[in-house]
Amino acid sequence: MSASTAAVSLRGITKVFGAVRANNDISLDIHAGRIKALLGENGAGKSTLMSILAGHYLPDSGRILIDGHESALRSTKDAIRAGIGMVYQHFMLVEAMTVAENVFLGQEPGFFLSPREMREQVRTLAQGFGLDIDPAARVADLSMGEKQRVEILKLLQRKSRILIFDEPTAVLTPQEAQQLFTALRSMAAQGKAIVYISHKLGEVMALADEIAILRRGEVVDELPAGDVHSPADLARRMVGREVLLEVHREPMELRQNVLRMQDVGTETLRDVSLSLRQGEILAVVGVAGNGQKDLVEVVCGLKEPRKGEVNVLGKSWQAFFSEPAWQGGLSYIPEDRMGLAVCRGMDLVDNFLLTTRQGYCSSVWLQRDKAKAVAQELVRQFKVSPPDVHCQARQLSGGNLQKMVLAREFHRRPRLIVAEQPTQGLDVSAIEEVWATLLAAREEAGILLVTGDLSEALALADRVAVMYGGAIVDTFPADDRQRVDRIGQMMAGMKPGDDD
Amino acid sequence: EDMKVGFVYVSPVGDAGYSYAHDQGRLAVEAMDGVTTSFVESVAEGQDSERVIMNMARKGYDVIFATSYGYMDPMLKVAKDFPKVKFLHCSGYKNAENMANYFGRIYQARYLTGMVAGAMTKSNVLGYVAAFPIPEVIRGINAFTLGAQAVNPDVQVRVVWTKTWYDPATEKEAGKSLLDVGCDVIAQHQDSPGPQEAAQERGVYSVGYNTDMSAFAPKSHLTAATWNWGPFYTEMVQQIKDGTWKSDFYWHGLDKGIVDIAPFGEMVPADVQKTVLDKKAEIASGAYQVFSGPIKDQAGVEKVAAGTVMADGDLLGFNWFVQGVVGTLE
Amino acid sequence: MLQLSAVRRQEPLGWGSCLVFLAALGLAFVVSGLLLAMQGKPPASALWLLVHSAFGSGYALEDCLIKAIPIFLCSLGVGLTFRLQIWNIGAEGQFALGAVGATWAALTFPGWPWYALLPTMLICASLTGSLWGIIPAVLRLKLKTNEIIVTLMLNYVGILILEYLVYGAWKDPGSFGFPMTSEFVPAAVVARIGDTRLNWGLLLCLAIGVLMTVFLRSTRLGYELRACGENVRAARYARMPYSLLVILVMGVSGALAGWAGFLEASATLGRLQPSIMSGYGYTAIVVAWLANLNPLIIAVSSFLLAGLRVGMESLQLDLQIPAAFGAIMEGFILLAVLAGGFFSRYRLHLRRIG
Amino acid sequence: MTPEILLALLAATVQAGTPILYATLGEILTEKGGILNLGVEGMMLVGALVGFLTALHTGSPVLAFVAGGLAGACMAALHGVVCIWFMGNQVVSGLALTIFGTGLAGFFGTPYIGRTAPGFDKFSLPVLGDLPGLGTIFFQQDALVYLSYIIPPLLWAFFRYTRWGMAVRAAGESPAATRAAGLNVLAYRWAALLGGGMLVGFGGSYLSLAYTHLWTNGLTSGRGWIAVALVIFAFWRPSRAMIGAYLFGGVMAFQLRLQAMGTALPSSILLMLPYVLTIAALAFSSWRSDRTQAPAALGVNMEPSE
Ligand SMILES: Nc1ncnc2c1ncn2[C@@H]1O[C@H](COP(=O)(O)OP(=O)(O)OP(=O)(O)O)[C@@H](O)[C@H]1O
Ligand SMILES: Nc1ncnc2c1ncn2[C@@H]1O[C@H](COP(=O)(O)OP(=O)(O)OP(=O)(O)O)[C@@H](O)[C@H]1O
Ligand SMILES: [Mg+2]
Ligand SMILES: [Mg+2]
Repeated sequence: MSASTAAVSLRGITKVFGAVRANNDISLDIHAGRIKALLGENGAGKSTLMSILAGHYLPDSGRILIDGHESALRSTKDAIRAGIGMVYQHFMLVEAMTVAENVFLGQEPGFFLSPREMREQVRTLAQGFGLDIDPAARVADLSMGEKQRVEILKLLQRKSRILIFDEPTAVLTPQEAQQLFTALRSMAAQGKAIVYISHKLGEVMALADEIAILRRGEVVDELPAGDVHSPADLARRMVGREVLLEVHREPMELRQNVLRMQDVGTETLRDVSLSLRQGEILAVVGVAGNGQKDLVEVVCGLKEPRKGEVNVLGKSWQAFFSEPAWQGGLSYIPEDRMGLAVCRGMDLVDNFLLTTRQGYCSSVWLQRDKAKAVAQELVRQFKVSPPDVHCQARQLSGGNLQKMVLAREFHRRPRLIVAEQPTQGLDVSAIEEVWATLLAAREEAGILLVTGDLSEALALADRVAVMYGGAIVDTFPADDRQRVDRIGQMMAGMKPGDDD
Repeated sequence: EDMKVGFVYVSPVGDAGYSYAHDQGRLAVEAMDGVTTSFVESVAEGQDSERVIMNMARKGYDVIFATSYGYMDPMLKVAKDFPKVKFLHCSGYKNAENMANYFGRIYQARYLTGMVAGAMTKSNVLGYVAAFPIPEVIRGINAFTLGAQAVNPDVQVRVVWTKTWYDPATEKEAGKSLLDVGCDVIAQHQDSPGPQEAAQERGVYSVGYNTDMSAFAPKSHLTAATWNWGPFYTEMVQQIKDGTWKSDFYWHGLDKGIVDIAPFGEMVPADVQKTVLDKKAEIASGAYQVFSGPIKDQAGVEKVAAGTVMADGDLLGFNWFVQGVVGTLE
Repeated sequence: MLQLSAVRRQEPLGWGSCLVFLAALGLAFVVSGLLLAMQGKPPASALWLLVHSAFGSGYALEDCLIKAIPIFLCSLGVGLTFRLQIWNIGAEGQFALGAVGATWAALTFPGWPWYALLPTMLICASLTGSLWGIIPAVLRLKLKTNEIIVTLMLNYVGILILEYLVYGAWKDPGSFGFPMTSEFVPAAVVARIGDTRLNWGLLLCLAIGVLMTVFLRSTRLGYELRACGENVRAARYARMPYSLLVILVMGVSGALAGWAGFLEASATLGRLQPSIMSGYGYTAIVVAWLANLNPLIIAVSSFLLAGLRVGMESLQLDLQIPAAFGAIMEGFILLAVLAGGFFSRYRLHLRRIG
Repeated sequence: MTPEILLALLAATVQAGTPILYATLGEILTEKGGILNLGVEGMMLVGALVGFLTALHTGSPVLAFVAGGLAGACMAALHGVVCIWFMGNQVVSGLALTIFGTGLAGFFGTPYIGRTAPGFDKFSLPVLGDLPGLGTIFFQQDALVYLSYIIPPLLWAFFRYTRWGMAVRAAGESPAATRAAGLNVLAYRWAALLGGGMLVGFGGSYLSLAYTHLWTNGLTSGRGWIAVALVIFAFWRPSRAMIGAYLFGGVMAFQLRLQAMGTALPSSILLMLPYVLTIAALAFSSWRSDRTQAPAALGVNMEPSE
């Protein structure tokens, strides 16, 4: 560790949420010109700690020193004044406003605003750091990567000296992630202190100067990045046991066709054709916003295709979705777990019944007791914590919620599974479990895996389909090295045959 | 022990209108020796009124006045259960041993105000801002029209329904809408002076209702058809105290001073004033009946033959307009 | 430095929320008392009189029960739609249309025996009432039209339809031109229970209250309703019949308000007249929310608010307190209870910082 | 319909639309900040009463108008206490506010029914008032109508060209993002709510100070609700609010004139027109707009930070 005063020192920070000790007596130094990676399992307390630094939460106890001086960060405003800026896991942008307005929000130079001047300033700022963005665009119309650039511009505009990034690459494509890394390095070079939270160990090793590891609200390890030998080493330090980062994928015997799409079109989809058989995983990769949402909605019966033919489990789209069976049919594991897959205010039994209710009713009556017994069993099997079916969904952490959704969906013994970003935001050990579960599910089902994470696609999939602009650019086996290497280019819209 | 007299009103008493006029009568009763009064306002007709009247009877009120048509049946029911209590119902027709009906012939005053309006109009189009198409209002419009025609045969009365009893904004707007189509005198049958304001703003004439409304539109206010319940109420209570009261159907007008017209505005010429006052004396003495034939309806069909007079029963159920009224009944 | 902050409770407050409710009620009484004192009325004795004359005698209790019937029915329906996050404030208009439907049957089939006529009236009231509920539901589903505004505007329209009929086609020729239909034949009047003044509509309320509780607790559709109310997107994800539920709850809500209109017309008035409208539809919203949308508590709170209305009449009679005082109390109780809800969801937390 | 009647109708339209316009603008300001306040009807009533009483006792219409606005803001503050501080349901709180305001106005106002207070009278603006047609319609009105012409552009410019306007919009669109930007969301919500309440109060006092010079219980007779509907119709834009308010003022003024001209249509049917039109206008505008134009966080309370 350097001997110079840290840009920020956290001393004995403790934060308790109800019964959860999210941060317990944490002390940490952050230095100017360096990138510090913060690692830890889901719920380790990383986001909480950084939210405290950003003035979003108040610590229950502890001190924060900025440039060696004790400061009280009572609100976001205090933190911003102290030069601390944070890019949250879920972007904090006003979707209906323009890029320029978002950048200037809270930082307006005077009482009266000139939209044109604001746009010009943002344009100049963006060019200075090599960030490509249209200052007049509405944020709602931007891609995830662009939104992140807006967040970064906000920090730059405020001349923040300490920049915090909470899982910034979770929603980025590989190219966008690379651009981000370049920007981060150049910012560090300009003397800014950077804190970087991520679950992607490879990234952390490539980027960080120092690494701090949190477990159950405490710092368990702090070391220079150079001392880490491999992602596996890092994972072991994080979880406290050996973690297999490679999954062992046995090819399965392919059986009947569970999904066939022929020239399907919607407002965004253009002539999509694909097929999926029981026993295989087909990964659909691509930059978010290239038609994956429509594809998933069509397959899951939430959106009617305008043209083309969809055949699900041997039935036409109309026939299948007019009376879908609760068991032995289709399961959908959505990306937006909190918003789509559960009702936050209901308990786990009610949430279990959400998609399985057909199996637990006789005539008009609902058999809640029977459902409760099964839910209890599943909670134990999938190690959902807390293991209490009476707690509300909102009380579960992201990883546990995902386990709960998986438990429910696998209980339906599906023959077609649509899994959308199933491990987004999960830590390595949780990812390990989810991956294993998915692979085992091939036994009975065909799996359509929609993901933005290439490594996940390659680790799990038997075949890969690349989407761009609402169409499937190419589909190929996951072991076709040549085409796998070109995925990045295809995701950017290049035809498989094109040469660059 | 004081005699307790209760009043049930359909609208708030503060409205300077119908219930206000009754409440002025109540205050006259209150001033009597050995009598205390109380009232409940804004009582919905039907179930609520039955409960309110019954509560009064239970609480030992000796006399109960209910002042809206819809209180008739509920009051009749309660009257059966409380034979010792005296009930008086305004504007209905059913009575019992201990329940009387009463009302005022405001149409007589309306006729007189119509005469004033008919004499003062230049456009020969009069406007009438009307509340609800019920006999009480229709009777007033007809009497007003007949009065106007008596001095000015070419006159026409245009009617706008507001479906409100007291909504100054709407009623003023209704007044203005009549002015826009060429009316130059506005009469009204609501309790708010909204139409008076409209007339004053445009510099034309108006005829008020309920009380003397000249304070609201001194430059426009020709006269008004007014109520004065005090004498009647005190008489009734006195009779009950004396034990001389008996159930009856009391329908008085100019004769007993229950209705009257407000003092003329200074713009009303003396000869018009004289004609009107002469007519008033004629009506008060019973020499002239407002609804005496021949009377034609809007379509020109003769409804009341020459030489005959409409019966009180027909007047109570008046549901057609006389010739010269422009408007619908719905 | 000390700082007060709010922390979300992880566990529901349970009986503590009863206490919060009582405190809110107490606050409303204190504020009402202050208003009275400002007007020079004795606050304590006035409020005591209010409570006593509402619940202090057999007669009064009977009156409260009679008044609670329409409020309960409207509130039950409104509460059902609130559960689905559909903001139906159109019970007033649905009530009017229900009365119109029932009256149509009563006037059209005067010769039928009661066992045929009353059910027909009930069905007609359900049909017209639910029509008035389903229109905004369909507009919302098809055009995303805001149901708050549409139901509210339909209240005005519904009342005007009622007026149009009683001032026009249905006016009793024997009513001397007053706006009311002729009196219903005895077969069209819901009878009284024994020699009380209560009518058999009370039984209808009991039945429908129990039915509603069972429906919400133990049926699949009831569960789906709760889930849709919690999270519409999740409901769509789980293939729940959201549109059907919206139509259903609005239809049921309209029908229940329609029943209230039917009972008022048949049992308490014996005819249709404009004064049948006395704001039960709006009180129903207050009631539903005070009861936290729970059918059984709705029964209790409609009884209490009926009591407020009944008690207000004595306040007027004995103390000359204007009728508007009732609305002040109703509104303030609701405001206080809404604010009090905070304490059942959050815990105040005092901490030292710096 | 002769041109004179038409001009008179249009002038009456502007006047009838003005109270609705004030209220609609107030609700737009409030909702832009993310607070849904359905208590407009009750706030207008209280504003009307306080305006009237102030005029009656002080004799100063200007003071009365300001007082009416402040009364509206006080009522809005009640909504703020329930929804911003105690995080109560905004829909229900607004309804409660309407009931409460109606009661309050009736309770204190009943003794004043039937009395006249000084207020604003019409006067023709120099030059503008002499314009043919337009002059009659727009510039022979009272001072409060003239004031109402300048508020929509001011409001529009406020949202677009000022720091506070941008912050209010942000607070209504995304409280979390606004807080992360270091702004005090609740303060801006409070400001929008109180400012909006003031405009609503102005709308109410227009009724008792200029439209008539009288007070009665229920003076607003549903105008507050129409204002709430107009906000949706106007897509939360001040300029469209103007169109909407005049449209409704026009319908109200028109149905009475139709009767005065001697139509055979039953008055019950004519009286339904404004309400049916509201529904039709809402259905039409929600059908026409593809994405919802409402502030994204409208009606959503902000969780306290921990
Ligand atoms: N607002 C809150 N209320 C209650 N508990 C919370 C809240 N925020 C976080 N927690 C709990 O605090 C603990 C730490 O959460 P935190 O979000 O800091 O974890 P994390 O390390 O960022 O996890 P992840 O990798 O999933 O993002 C978790 O157990 C979480 O459930
Ligand atoms: N009351 C008014 N009187 C005159 N002009 C107005 C008025 N209100 C708005 N305008 C003008 O009308 C135009 C459109 O106004 P509007 O309120 O619809 O803005 P907007 O469409 O929301 O803005 P944006 O262009 O940002 O979407 C603006 O140029 C404004 O100056
Ligand atoms: Mg986190
Ligand atoms: Mg996370």
